[in-house]
Amino acid sequence: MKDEGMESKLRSEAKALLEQGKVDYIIGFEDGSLKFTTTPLMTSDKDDTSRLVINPFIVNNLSVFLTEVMGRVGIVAKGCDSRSIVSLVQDNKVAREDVVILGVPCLGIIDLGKVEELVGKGRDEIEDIIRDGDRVVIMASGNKREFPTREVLFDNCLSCELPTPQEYDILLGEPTSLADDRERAASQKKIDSLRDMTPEQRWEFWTSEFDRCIRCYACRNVCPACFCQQCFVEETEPQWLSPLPRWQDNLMFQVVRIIHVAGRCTDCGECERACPVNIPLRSLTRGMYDIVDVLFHYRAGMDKEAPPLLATYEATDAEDFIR
Amino acid sequence: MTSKKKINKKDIAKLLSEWSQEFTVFVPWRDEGVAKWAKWDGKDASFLDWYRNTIVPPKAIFLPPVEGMFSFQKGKEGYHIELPPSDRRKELIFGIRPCDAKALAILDMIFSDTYEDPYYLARRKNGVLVGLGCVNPYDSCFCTSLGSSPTDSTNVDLMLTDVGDELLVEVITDKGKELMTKTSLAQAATQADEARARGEREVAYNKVTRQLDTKDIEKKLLANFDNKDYWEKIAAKCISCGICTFLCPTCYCFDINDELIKNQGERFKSWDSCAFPLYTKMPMENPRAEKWRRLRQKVCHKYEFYPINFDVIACTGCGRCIRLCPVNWDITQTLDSLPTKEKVKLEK
Amino acid sequence: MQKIRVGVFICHCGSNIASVVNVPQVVEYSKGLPNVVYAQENLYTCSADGLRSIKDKIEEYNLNRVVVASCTPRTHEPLFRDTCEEAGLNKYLFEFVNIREQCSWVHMNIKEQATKKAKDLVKMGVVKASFLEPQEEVKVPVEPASLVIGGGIAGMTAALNLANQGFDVHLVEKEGALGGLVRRLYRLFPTNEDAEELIRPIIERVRNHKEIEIHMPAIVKDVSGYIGSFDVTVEEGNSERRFKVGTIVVATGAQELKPYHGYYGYGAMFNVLTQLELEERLRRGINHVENVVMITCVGARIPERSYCSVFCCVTAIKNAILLKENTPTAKIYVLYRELMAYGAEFENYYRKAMEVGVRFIRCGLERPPQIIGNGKAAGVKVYDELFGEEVKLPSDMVVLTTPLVPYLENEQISRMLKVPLSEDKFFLEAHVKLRPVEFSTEGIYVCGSARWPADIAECISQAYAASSKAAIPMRKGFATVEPITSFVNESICVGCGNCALVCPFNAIEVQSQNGKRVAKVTAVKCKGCGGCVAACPSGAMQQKGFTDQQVMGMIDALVGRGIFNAQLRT
Amino acid sequence: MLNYEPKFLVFCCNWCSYAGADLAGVSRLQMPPNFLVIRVMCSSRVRPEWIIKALMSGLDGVVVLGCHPGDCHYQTGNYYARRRMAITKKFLEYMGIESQRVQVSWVSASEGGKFAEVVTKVTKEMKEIGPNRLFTDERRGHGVKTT
Repeated sequence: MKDEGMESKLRSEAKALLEQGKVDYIIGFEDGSLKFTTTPLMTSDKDDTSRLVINPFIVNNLSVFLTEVMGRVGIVAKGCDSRSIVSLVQDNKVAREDVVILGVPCLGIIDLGKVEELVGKGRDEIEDIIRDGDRVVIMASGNKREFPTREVLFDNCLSCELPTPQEYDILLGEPTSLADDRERAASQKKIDSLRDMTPEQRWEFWTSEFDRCIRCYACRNVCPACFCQQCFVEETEPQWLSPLPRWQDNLMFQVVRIIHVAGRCTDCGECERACPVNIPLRSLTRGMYDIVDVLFHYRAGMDKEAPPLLATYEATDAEDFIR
Repeated sequence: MTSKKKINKKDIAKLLSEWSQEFTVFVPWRDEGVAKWAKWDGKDASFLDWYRNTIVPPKAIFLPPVEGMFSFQKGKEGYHIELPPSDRRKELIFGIRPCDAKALAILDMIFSDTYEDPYYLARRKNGVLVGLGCVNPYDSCFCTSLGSSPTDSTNVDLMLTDVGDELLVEVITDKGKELMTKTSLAQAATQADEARARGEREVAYNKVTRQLDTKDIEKKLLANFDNKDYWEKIAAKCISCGICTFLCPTCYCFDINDELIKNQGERFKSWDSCAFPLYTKMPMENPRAEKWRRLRQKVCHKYEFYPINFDVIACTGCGRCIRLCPVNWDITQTLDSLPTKEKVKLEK
Repeated sequence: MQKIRVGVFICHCGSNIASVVNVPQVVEYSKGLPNVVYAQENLYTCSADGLRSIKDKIEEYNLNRVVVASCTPRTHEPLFRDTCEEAGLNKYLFEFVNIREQCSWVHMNIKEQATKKAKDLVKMGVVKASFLEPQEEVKVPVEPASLVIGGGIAGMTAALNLANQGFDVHLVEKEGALGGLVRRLYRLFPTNEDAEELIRPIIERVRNHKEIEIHMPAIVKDVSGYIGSFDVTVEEGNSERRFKVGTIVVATGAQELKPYHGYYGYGAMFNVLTQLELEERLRRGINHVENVVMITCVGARIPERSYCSVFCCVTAIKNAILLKENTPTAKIYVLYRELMAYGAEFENYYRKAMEVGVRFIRCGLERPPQIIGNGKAAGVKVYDELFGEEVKLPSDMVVLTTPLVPYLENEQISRMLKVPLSEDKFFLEAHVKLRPVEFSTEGIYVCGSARWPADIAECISQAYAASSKAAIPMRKGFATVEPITSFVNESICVGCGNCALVCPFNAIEVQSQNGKRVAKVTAVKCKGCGGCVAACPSGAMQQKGFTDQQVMGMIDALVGRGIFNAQLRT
Repeated sequence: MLNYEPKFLVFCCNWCSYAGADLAGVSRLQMPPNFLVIRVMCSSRVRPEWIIKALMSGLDGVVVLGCHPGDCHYQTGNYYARRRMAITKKFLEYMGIESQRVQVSWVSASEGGKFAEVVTKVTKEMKEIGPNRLFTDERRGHGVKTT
């Protein structure tokens, strides 16, 4: 189930980086405490590098930790994560020279929610998940079932524009290819259905989704683009939003958050994955991502020299919305 | 013959209908795939097929995420305060898991300690808990390490155990006894039923594989309280979100806010979390500005302060914090890795 | 914290406001607003009486915030601020509410709704005032040197006035000679004195003045900075000169409109010329001309150029008289649409023209004069509106009276100095009546035809006005920067530097401080656009006088929430 | 909804649009009274949060007015405003908020007529779409569905 080649390369490279004093920390993944999970590993101890793993369950965007650690860091980054790092460099939150990017050419991350739904079993009731190219075999209650891999990958992986990091120092494997059109279409299903709705229906949809929100802020806290020390939602003079978890405030919190991360959001999908109450946040973030792309031909985290989206302009920027 | 009763699973909808005459019945419900507690819709009892436990714990019924405390209005003679109507409906929680029932018992201690919280206690007083033993605990569950079990009936009024097509009914409290008088659907259980129930209990108990050694845990924590290195290390991957606290069945922290519109206002209580830096923010400084201090607070609150002050660990092993954590931070791992006395380094 | 005590003054503005808005009602309403301890109405708040009432009430009621609801802050804010200051109140504790331009004047027929709106506006103003903080103005030293752009009559007059007061003057002229348009004129109305006689001594004085440095031919390539210290780059031939000045006078003038080919025969018929071309011919000496037709408002007061260039009629009158003097037998017709000969002097001049035999024929835009001829204008057909018949006039010469039009360079200068142009592309001063030769941007002034077509007398008086205004800060030695600058809450600044990127004035720098990157604002450089505030993702940047709290307070007030908050604040 | 009387904010930059609004007044151009002007120094000062707060608070819409491109008193402010407003407006539309509720226009100091025209048209449009969905009275005391 593991990618042995990449994993052993990662372990030796990470160890060497620490040994040679090139980095103070390694941020990577180790096996999690539950089946089919991984957990972030942050260490300065070279012996810990033997615990580093690479597998289809390395969900987290580890760049969120870059703004916390001091010193130089070696970080494991999938394509989307590497874009977040670039975006942080653009915003001066990370100095490129302080980061050694251990790039993971990514084949997509498995969405356990989709797996659970496909086999009708909980994650912990599943015996094994084996990915073999574009097929995936799932063993549950002694039954073996096979599905196309695309059916178990996260939506954002299906439309990934950069599976292999463009910005890296060490690439841990052979570059992987882009998602095909069919996969891309599948990833847009939720968004397309939203676009087909009338404004009233869309509004209804979102208000009911955000009625569930408990304001745990996991979406914000897993997001590398949310790098503020104090979030606007915590401001009291003026108080932008009520801290009470009610749909208007919940929804508007997310709307403002997404406006704030416009041009920084790399569609890594972490907000949606972290949400404990299944709010389809990626349908919102991707909506903004597409707006930014269409209006300004700008995709976050692609060019570390570029100024942040809203700190620059073109005289020829779109004017069609101006009356 | 035994004094115990049983109810056929097919009759559950009928049973709930009967109880609905007097109670507002809450059952596990799936809202866009999110299991939570909701008012029973009057027909659907299919939760028996899928329900393992809810994501949002039943504490949300007694301690809602948002609750109006009172409204107030400024008049010429100062403020006029109006309390919400006190006649609360009676609520029946059908299918509460032993871990969550135990959590409510723990919350009772807090809300009836030096300050008696009228909002919470009124609901608890009128509420009835019908427990349902687990047959399929999660790999993240560890209730057995905390003196409980997947079929523990201690903290409910009525306990149900799955024995195949039927649910075995045990009356635990007077409230439960009274509840059974309101239905004629129950039949007498047989010795075989009881034997089967015992067997199911044992099977369920053994399915809980996660273990935590809680012996002297409060002392170990106390010894490590100032061990900054340790806390920093275990907090490194924490993202300071509110999932583990909001969705913890024993976390009860709340915030109070006034909402003002025109000359009227309303005071609200809403869930708060010690994971947020804002929680302890004061005008000049924040004693828990760093996340390791906040995480330490969370762990110590449950495993140190509670045992010392209330003689019980404020964790029931429901495993939600482990299952739902976006970075798989695992409290059992944390506690297992507590340094022993000799290794403790003190915070400077 | 001191309790907030707001005083509200609602202006009738004679009947301008009071005829629409029920002022007494608004006053009563204001009294019920939070923090308001006093409210009154004034017939004219800006009158001596009105201003005195503000001062008196500040003292009597111990007011610490003042709200005036009247006209527009763009004109009267400085006046009321100064009044507050005279009464010992920090002048930035004053808030202006516009209930005239944006209320009574635009809702004249819906009085009830206008009154309701005025109440809303006053409420917003009161809440904003409650959130205002006292501010200190930043003083900046002013370089005792001035840049005068344009070496025509206006520019030279301004330069001389400043130089005579001892200030260094950099005079930039784009052409190879000083004198501008006047240099090309023959004689001047209404005295008929020689233009040369007027301009030559002025040029001489400018050239010989030791305080004036002439850059010629040269253009101003770049200006940066702010009042007191503008950094100027002048391109003179192949070299660039850089210097610092405290103030700038724009005196770039304007040019005579050259009609396009064929317009009234111009360019297609050799004997059709403009007034300026005629002047040049007159200066060289002109032979006997028997039949002359002059047409006024050629290319002016038409849909695409609707303004009146003011003095061209008198120019036509003057040249008609000169031609008549040159050829007493000449038949001279002036075809006019309306005749602009204002004031007793010009009126007499007009009468004199009629006395010497110049004939005036009124025509209209619907049936404009037609030039007859091929290669040469042989005659002009015109519909005489007074007689109601078409007449045909013979012509040896047709003179087109065209308006002054702005130079194309105005656009570039406007962008460079960040000063506005009018719709007609002339420079637009801060206010036609109240701040006529100043721009809204501090330290930059305008005079002459750059501002609007002006005759020589006007150019000179405007030049004195503009240069006198420019002399004020230079004589004082300092200017004050309005404290609407941005400032940083360093504790929540994340050092991303987005603010610095959007600042057009390089006023923000991200610096390392105790191992943390934070933005620092140089207040003197900040012009208070507030762009950095909106660009700041974390809310660390704020703008004095336009804080989020103030703006949100206004919104809350409108929907009835902030009222309470403002109360709690006291 | 034509008898509905909306209330909306107009953020005007000090140098162009506020002056344009003043000019509309000086020219006695008559317009509906449903708008309230808030003066800012530059359109680039307008934060998307203001717009959202206004809509949440129960106002029916927000109009942001600035100088024409190239005419900004601060050279480039309106270019930044244009980007910021573009994403804000488009995203709110994507959420299901009517596009008429957030409007952006350029009004110069000499365009009193355009100011009147924009305000009049926006008023008409907001009457047509009726009250703002984002604000409802259920907001007060409304809990989550669990309870």
